Amino acid sequence: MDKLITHSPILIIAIPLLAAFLTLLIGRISEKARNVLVVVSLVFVEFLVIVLARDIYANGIHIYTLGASSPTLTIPEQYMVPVRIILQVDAMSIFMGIIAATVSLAAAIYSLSFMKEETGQDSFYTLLLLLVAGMLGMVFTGDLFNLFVFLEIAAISGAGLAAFRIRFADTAEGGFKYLVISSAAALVVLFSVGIFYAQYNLLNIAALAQVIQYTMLDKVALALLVIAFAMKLGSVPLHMWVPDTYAAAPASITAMLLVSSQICMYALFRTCFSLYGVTLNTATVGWIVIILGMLSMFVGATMAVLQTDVKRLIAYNCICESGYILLAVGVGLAVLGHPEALTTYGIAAMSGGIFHMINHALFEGLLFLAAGVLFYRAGTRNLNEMGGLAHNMKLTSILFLLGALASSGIPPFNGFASKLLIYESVYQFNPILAIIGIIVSIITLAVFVKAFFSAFTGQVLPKYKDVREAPKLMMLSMIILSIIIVFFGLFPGLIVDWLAHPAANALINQAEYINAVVGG
Amino acid sequence: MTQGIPFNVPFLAVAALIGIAFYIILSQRNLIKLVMGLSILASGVNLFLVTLGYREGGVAPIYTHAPIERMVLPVPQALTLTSIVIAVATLALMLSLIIRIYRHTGSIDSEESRTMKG
Amino acid sequence: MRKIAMAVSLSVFIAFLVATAFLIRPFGYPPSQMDDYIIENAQSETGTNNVVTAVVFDYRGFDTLGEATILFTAVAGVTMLFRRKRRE
Amino acid sequence: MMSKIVRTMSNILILFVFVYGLYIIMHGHLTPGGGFQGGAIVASGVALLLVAFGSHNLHKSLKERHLSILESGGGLIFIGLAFGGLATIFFYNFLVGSPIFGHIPPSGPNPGDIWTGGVIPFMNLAVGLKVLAGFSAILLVMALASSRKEVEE
Repeated sequence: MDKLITHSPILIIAIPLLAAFLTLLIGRISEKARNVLVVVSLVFVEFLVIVLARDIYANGIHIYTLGASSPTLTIPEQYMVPVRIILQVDAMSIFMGIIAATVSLAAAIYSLSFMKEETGQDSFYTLLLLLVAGMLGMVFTGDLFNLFVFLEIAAISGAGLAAFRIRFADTAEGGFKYLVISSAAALVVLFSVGIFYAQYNLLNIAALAQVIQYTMLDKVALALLVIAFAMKLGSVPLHMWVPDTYAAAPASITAMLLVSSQICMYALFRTCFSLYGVTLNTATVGWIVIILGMLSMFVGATMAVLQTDVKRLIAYNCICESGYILLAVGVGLAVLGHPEALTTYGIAAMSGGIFHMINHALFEGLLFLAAGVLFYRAGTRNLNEMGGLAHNMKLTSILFLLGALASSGIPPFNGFASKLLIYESVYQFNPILAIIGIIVSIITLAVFVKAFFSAFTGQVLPKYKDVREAPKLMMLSMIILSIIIVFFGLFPGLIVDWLAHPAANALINQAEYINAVVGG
Repeated sequence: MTQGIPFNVPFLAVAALIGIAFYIILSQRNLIKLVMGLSILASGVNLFLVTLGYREGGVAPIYTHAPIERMVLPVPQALTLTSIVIAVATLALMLSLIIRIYRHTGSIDSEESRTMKG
Repeated sequence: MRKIAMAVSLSVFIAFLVATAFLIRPFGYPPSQMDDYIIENAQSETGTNNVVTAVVFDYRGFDTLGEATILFTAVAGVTMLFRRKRRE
Repeated sequence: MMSKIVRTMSNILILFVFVYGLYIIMHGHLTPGGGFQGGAIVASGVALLLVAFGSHNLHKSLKERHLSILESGGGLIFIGLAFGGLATIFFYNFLVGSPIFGHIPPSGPNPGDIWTGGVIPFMNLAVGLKVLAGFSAILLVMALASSRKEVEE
């Protein structure tokens, strides 16, 4: 068991990779064996993530030096800088790992029945596993170039998956947009990695953080990194790809692409907090992040009102919700240099934002999966063409409503808990921001009420008379997500104390992050 | 900076390549040209990485029959190798997606082939 | 409107690039603490004369695994995009 | 399909291209080159065949299905070698000092010994296999797709 925990960071990344290589081979022999392989490997990853999470919350940061003679030998003997690639898993990373593993597992189970009619499923599951590996690799790595490599893995597999249903006209375009945006963002990231390498001859994040001087070049690199990650996470000035790609992808993949954007958000926070830390002008950068968040909230909410396509509607809502996270963590970043403000409301704001991350992934994932059921059974995504679906799809409509209420911050669901925490702490920073947040939340509620009524209530339209409830496996994955949502909604204090607060502390505590690698 | 501008000419070439690439990406409507822009961007970044490793008077970091022991840095070369393969893989997938778009819409113009509205 | 936004973002980007080119250390004189270790110890630790190969497959082997995976992803993506519509 | 002269010449040249590619792959730990470069050279040989014979003729003898199996195989060998070090740590070079490719070269410039490098020659081979199969598959599939006239949908 000790050995398993020691090696679990690499196993979490390597097992989906291995399974992906095997999927193509096994898929030729038997479809059933392939499905079993996919689900078993994802369940195993989920198990490892939970085991590792328990260890990290108990014992602190986990280090794994690849190719060295011992996992904790980060720096070669009698030398001063790390040479090899180091995986560095702290509370924040494992928090993102939990999100990625859980949503991917639910999405994979959902796909088993959602994609049953499609051809080329071998490629589909291969790409799905590669997307999982890419996301987890981005989260766990402590090396900037390695981050770029996994960013590209996630981008390419995500684009392939978004374009998977080639019989529709819009899918190739959605995938293409995603790929162009991602590869441009990744190349910009690589350019800034080059800038760091030119100055310090280092690629490890912790070792760089120790020596970084915030020269003019570092400022340029920071600006480029913020632009690149903002582009990739779909923050507002650069959000045009989000609805197109999310609407084009299969429902289960959309939920995973959402997590993938969140992981780019994680990369942004990692850059700001762990790489630069207090050396950067925290107030300026914090306000930039806050403004990005406010714009995302506002534009996302107002554009969602105009949508008639249910998946585009949810996609705009995603932009809006990610604005809340940026707002909350931006507040934490803005007060990073002031210990007093940080303890009174900064950490609370960041815990709220981080708690909102997992909530966001869960309820938007649930909404996308429910929208997928609508498309699967009713054959359309247009809300104006739907009506009265609740008569035949009772459970789906309840789950959709649950996700919608959680998203608009109605008690007792999880969205309410995290949004309340965000409002409270942001109010102390700047009351106007909190008030805007509440208004946006009300708009979100209005959007979902409209969507729910037009899709589910009213007379049963004649063409939907024979619509049936969702297949069992799709139902199972949605129920898994909704149980977690309800649980988080009922016991928010527990989750904040156990998961979100340690994660926020891990982001703030830069010294610990650095010490884990270069402290010896 | 101490050696003056002539020493930094390779970096200016990098800046020029990346600038051209961004101009192409932002201004062109033809999808193939867009992909060309991304390809030039990748070349620019690769050139940047590989120039970072050059050491005055160094030889390739290979000990087999090496004439002198002063070698250029090996890590940027490895990074460039990785990034080149990544660029090729992305390029292949992008071109395939363009073929798909062309089959569906009969056009590779980003305004005409648009099937959805913002 | 769109053209102005484009021109502004492009000029900001090019300003960044030119600033980088002028501010960066002189060409040909890199700091090399990490690479010197690799150049000195690659032979004894990995047994390869070719230091670049030692970096690619040993010191940064995980990157190479990722790179091979990307190629695999691209092949899976391309074959998936041009798959036959129905199974025979 | 090109003229007879081109086809004959490419039939002869292809042997040299393949041998050269394999040489680059196998000497990756001694001389410039390695799995990626050698694999790309072999794949360029496949590109030559593709140009000379046309994608449909080539597709009769070279199926992308087989290429993708070859590629998965290469990937599996590579990740398997990485897993092989798991007794110590992932990616640990467990063959250095052992009888197989385990020699350690003298420090400093030397003429080179093929029996060195530990797992690196095997990794070169695996990556070479993977790259040649991967690039060939991409080339073949894209050439077939762009030459296919009928629209499927």
